[in-house]
Amino acid sequence: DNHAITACLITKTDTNPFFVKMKEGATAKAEELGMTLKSFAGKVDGDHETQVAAIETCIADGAKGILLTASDTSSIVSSVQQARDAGLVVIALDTPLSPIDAADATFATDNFLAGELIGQWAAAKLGADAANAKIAMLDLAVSQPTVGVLRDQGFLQGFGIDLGDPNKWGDETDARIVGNDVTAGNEEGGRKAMENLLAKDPMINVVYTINEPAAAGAYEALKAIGRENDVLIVSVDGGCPGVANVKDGIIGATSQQYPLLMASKGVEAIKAWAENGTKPALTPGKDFFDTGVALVTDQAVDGVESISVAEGTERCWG
Amino acid sequence: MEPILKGRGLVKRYGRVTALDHCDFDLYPGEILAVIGDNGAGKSSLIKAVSGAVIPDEGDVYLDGKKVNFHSPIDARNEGIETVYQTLAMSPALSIADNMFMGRELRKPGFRGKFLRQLDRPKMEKIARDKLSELGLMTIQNINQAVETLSGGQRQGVAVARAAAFGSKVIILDEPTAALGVKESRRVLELIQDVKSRGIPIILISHNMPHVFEVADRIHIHRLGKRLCVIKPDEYTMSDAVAFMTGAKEPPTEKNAA
Amino acid sequence: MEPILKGRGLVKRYGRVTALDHCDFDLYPGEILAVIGDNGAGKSSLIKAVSGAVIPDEGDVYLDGKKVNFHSPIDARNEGIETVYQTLAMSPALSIADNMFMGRELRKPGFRGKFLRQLDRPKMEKIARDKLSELGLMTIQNINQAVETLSGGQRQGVAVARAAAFGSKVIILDEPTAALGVKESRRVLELIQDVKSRGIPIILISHNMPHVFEVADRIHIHRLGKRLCVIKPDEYTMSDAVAFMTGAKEPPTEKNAA
Amino acid sequence: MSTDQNFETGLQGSSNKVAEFDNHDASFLKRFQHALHVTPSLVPLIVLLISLIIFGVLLGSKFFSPFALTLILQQVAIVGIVGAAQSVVILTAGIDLSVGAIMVLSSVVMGQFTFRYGLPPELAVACGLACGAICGFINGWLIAVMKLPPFIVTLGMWQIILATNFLYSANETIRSQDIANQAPLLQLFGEKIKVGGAVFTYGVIFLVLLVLMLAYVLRHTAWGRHVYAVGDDPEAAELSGVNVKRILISVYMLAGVICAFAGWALIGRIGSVSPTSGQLANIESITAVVIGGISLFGGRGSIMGMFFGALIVGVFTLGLRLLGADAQWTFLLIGALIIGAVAVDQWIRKVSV
Amino acid sequence: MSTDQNFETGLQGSSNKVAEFDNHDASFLKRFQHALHVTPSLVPLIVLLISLIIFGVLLGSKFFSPFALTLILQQVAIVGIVGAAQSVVILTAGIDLSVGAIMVLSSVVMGQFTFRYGLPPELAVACGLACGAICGFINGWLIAVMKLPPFIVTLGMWQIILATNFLYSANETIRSQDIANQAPLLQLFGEKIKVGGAVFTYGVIFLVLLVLMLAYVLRHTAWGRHVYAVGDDPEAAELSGVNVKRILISVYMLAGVICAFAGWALIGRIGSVSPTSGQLANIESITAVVIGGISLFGGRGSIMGMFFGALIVGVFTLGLRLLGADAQWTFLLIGALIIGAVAVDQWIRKVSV
Ligand SMILES: Nc1ncnc2c1ncn2[C@@H]1O[C@H](COP(=O)(O)OP(=O)(O)OP(=O)(O)O)[C@@H](O)[C@H]1O
Ligand SMILES: Nc1ncnc2c1ncn2[C@@H]1O[C@H](COP(=O)(O)OP(=O)(O)OP(=O)(O)O)[C@@H](O)[C@H]1O
Ligand SMILES: [Mg+2]
Ligand SMILES: [Mg+2]
Repeated sequence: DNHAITACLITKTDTNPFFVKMKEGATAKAEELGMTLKSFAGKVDGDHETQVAAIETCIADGAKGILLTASDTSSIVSSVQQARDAGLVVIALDTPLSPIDAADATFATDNFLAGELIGQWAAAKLGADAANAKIAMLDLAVSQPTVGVLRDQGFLQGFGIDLGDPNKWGDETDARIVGNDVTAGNEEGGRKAMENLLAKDPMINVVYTINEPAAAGAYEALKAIGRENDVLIVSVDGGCPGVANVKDGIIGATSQQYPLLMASKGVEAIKAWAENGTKPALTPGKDFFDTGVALVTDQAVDGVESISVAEGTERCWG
Repeated sequence: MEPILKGRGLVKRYGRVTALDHCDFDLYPGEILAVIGDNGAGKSSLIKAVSGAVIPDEGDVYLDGKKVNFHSPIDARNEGIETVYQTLAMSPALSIADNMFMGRELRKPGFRGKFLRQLDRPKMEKIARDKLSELGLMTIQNINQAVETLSGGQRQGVAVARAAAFGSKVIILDEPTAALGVKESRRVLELIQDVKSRGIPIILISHNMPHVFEVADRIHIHRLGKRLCVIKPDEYTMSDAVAFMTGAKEPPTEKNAA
Repeated sequence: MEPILKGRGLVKRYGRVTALDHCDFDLYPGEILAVIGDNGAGKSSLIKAVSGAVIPDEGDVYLDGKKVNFHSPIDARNEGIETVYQTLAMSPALSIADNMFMGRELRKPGFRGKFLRQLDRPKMEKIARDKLSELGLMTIQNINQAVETLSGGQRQGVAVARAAAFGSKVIILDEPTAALGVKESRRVLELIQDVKSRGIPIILISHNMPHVFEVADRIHIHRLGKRLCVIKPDEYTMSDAVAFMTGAKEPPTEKNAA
Repeated sequence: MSTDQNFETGLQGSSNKVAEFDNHDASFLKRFQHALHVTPSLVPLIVLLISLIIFGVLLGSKFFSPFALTLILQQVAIVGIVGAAQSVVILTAGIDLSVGAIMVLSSVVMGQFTFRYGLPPELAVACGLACGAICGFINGWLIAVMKLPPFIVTLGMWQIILATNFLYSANETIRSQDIANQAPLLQLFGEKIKVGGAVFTYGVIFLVLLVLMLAYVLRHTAWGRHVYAVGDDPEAAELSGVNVKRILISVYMLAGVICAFAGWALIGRIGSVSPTSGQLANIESITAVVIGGISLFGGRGSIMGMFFGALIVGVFTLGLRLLGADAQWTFLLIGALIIGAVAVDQWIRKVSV
Repeated sequence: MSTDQNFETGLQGSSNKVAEFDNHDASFLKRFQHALHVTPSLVPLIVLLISLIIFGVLLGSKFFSPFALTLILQQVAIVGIVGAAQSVVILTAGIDLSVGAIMVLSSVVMGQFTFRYGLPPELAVACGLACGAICGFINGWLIAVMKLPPFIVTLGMWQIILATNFLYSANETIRSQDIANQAPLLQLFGEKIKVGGAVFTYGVIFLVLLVLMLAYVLRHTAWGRHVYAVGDDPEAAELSGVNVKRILISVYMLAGVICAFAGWALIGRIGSVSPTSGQLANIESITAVVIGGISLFGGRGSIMGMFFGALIVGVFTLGLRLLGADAQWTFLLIGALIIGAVAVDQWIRKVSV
């Protein structure tokens, strides 16, 4: 029976469109290759206990391999080891584990790089005004899950702001940062956080957002006070609604990632492992397989590589 | 004569405890029937079974000769059976007036009542105050007081006033004077006579023998979950009644003596 | 003689309602003091104030001539004052034995009691059953029944049995026979006499005049939140007492007549 | 009259007057205390005013501007509407953990019925409201008829509705621009009325009207009194003639419909239809209810209190952010201030008895 | 004896026997019903066994293996321990929303005290346990002495403790390898005992012992009886001589300490110390408690019931996953099964009265 090979996909949540698409991609690929795919997810971002339970379930289920986007990159390591000991191949998707070689392979985008690109873009776009920019940072959650920290710190690095401790956000002292607030990564939170920061300083002109839904919410708040046209919103993800928002000028630029690619590569790798025990190759020069990140904007700036909205729309994922 | 309210072979068990053990029961039109018995004999269980508050495990209840199946006290109330339960059944946080009119609130006349469904508070409060005055419950200082702030006796007074005001076919009183003072008890007894004179039959559960012998037309003696016998107060003495109900004496043989 | 329990100028207000209005109170050693009064006169409030269940707004309580400040009923209990409240104060979901020994549980002897702190259930159950039998509460079928499944009267019996078993200095009974049957009431009265013969004074609140006049040494008549007068049962008739307490007659002028 | 009763002759001529005592309540303070006692929602109102004043003093015009103050109203609009649903449920001694899920599912239904099936927006909105009513009915039926505990029923329904929401919507967001172009009705509650610097959205106005209406219904109709009676003691309510089942089902259905309105208002607020919204609506609505002085054990409290409770949280959140507390510290201080607000509430109540 | 009482002469010779009725309870079914009635925790046990059997039939040896069955135990260990704390609190008619936060903070304290300040692990663990006790004490003090509602107190404390946790830990995860090298004591509860295919961690064993001990204490000591009395009716308990304040404070402190143990066990389970753990502990522990038949209104239920409740959820979760339901379908079905389990429970109870 072809469906004898079972693979597991464990994502951080299954409510974020990013992971939904990743799952769709994996399911489609598994179908194509005649494998069985079982998917699991944490209930909220940062919920790694559910991920531990999911790994255990996969072992009990006799799966051949696990695709994992870890909520806590170091906590999960001992469970991953348990799975590998049981003969499963474990591939980290999107987020590398720490240490990175705790997984058999990593297919990822660099979240820090994604942040850095939009930071550089925003700085270049402002030009000389970047020195007196007023920046709003719309982050994910007070628990500071890694992905949020990486994107946030990447943005600041790209913008040219001293990071303080690169493992946490909110400890920067640069006066250009008006404040950090949390959005839960959705529109509602985005709007509320933006309103709070606007009440603090109505002259904010750069808005970093953790993802595109938060950016859409922030835009609503700006629109409500009539400042939607003089504020630069940048974001990360590259989902189809997000890219459409870039096209409509709601978001200035977004860093696009490729979850479908990660997922299909991952499924192929598990099949290879199950059939002849080969492990996937890495991108030359890196300790992981880079599925890439691209800056999507129609307002390209010098010194930051970007793709057009048209191209971004072609490659968007949901 | 046909009983207005009749129970046959009523059984109610609570786990291992048998509260009603094939109990029969008859209430005739226009009479005051007293129910007496030891604590735990099953008197409250009996009246709960005939008023819809518990559904008996076995046995039937007949109203006006027709078998009835009460699924809730509301069914019984709709048939005109009004009950004062021993636990009084009031909402502690609501006011006296709210409690008296619970489930039968009065609405304002005209538009406000019909479309806004607004309650006619002044009217309900006035009626409530009148009913309480009839019972001589003068120590209630504020008709909008929450019931939980009333003294035990005051609370009982409110419950009795409610039943007397609204009962149209049968009124059941489970120890209505237990917590009442001398003056208030007297008023309740007068009220009972009064209700009877309006032609409405009453079931009165009480441990107060003088009261029972004063007002009852017939006395149902309850023992160990069933009807032991029914006596007339003028044919037996109080001390006989006490002897029957506590098992000190054998009851008269013809069970339905009276 | 010095009163064993004394209250002076006690005031308790509930919002707009004045339950105690500068009330005085005296209980002498070895006596049975009855407290009578209309519903809502403030009798329960009075005994709550002297037993620590409510803290009076003004006024002082003296025990054995010394001023005491009870902050909770536990303080009063530790001084040997045991009270049956009108609301009975029982935990409905717990068993009869658990309720009787609440706060003074017996532990197994030896290691299991000392280190594992294990309760001595068989002993507590035996004592509980004995105490209830003394009161003639024979209809209780199962000593491990939850209190919520008892009939109203059975519940009251349990509360009275608890107070009688543990009171060492003063026993306060707030309407202990309100829900009791004839037999059970008689047992409670006997029990009261019994406790008195052990030298323990008793405060008895009751609306039952025959009972009051039968057992009381002195009668404290309460009206509108204060002590109206104190009478001796052999100097006045029941009808006088009722007239005083309802305001039909002026009380004897020397307030501390008795 | 039997001889046993002869002591009752003493009753002749007994007083028939209502008991009266000196009225100690003359002073202003006493009258104030009494007012607090009979109108419990005054207490959260006072806490609200005090916190407004404190933040006003600390922050000056930044906070005391019509803009900032109406911003608070906008920010609490959704929580307030959901809180109104939650209040009615909690008054019956229940709890509704599914409010947030019902809200989101209803908004998704409104959006998807318009965009996926091409229904006219009016009809799609009606379907969304019906969806809320159905969810509420299921809750109510399980609680009233099957006699299951509300906590468990709504916990289960929360998971069921939320999962349905994700499965049905396939996690797709409908963008604000598309809605504005094709079905502006969905964004109705986002419309604004400006009065000077003050900005009132239709959502805010809806919230205020809803609270006023519910306050009226709960206080002045038989249904409202029955809700309190059921929350107080359902057995006593049943025995004294309340149709407890009918009341419970109607309460949960009403809550469902109000949540659906909240879903509609949510579209107005965030512009788009997003299946990931509303994850905090449960805890926030319950917080508002409890800070507002409604007892979780049912039967006590008023809906106005909930409204003030929601505003207290809104004021604290915005005020702290403006004072410069960072997100984590704000989180911490709001925790402390929740406890503080309720402590003040308890204290005022105690003084006022 | 006064003449008024002469009717009491009728008492002479009255029966002194205890009331007796025919014993209808002879049949097996009746005796079974009676057993259910007096031992309420049998009901969740039965639901548990039934669900085990159903999944066993559907999944065969994949599910009915010692490995899978003990895996369920491991997966519910943390929830079970926290649920034990939650049970004791809920028995007093309270609720503790801060259990998850206390658990995480305690584990962070254990980790950071070892690694940041270099304390010996024994001492760091003791500090972690003390941290739990302190958090519990604050909860208890606010509830018992300040008389604030438990829901609000622990909601506020939840936010405070969680924010403290994030601020203090600076979001640093302490890696499993480091702990294994330098302070293996922290991972104690992760140690395994293998019996055939069955794997028991020390955490699982601790859970079982904890539940047995609490069951004993609640049933057979005065303190345990007082906990029930306080939950039943705190006023009556106070009037009948229970020191309600002392009981409440001790209950919340005990809950805090148990949560700290859960934090220790958590390190054993996930290997590392991660400040983002435990976000679902509240809702999961409450679910276990309520499925286990403990009333949220206090005073009724047993800790064994909670244990079975936690296992029921564990069995459903693993069983559904193995059946191939994806995450959202699993949530949906677990939602339905939560309601179903409680419905069965109610039904059995009704039959058994
Ligand atoms: N809900 C219940 N659950 C279990 N047992 C009950 C329940 N209600 C009553 N019983 C039992 O049924 C028996 C009869 O109770 P019932 O209340 O009918 O007595 P009663 O005659 O009204 O007594 P009283 O004069 O004291 O009110 C008692 O033994 C009581 O313990
Ligand atoms: N907790 C309370 N809150 C408000 N008012 C109260 C409270 N307790 C008692 N009262 C009021 O105080 C007055 C005295 O009540 P109390 O219970 O002391 O009367 P009582 O003499 O014991 O009456 P009864 O004979 O009916 O038991 C009553 O008017 C009552 O309404
Ligand atoms: Mg009775
Ligand atoms: Mg009283």
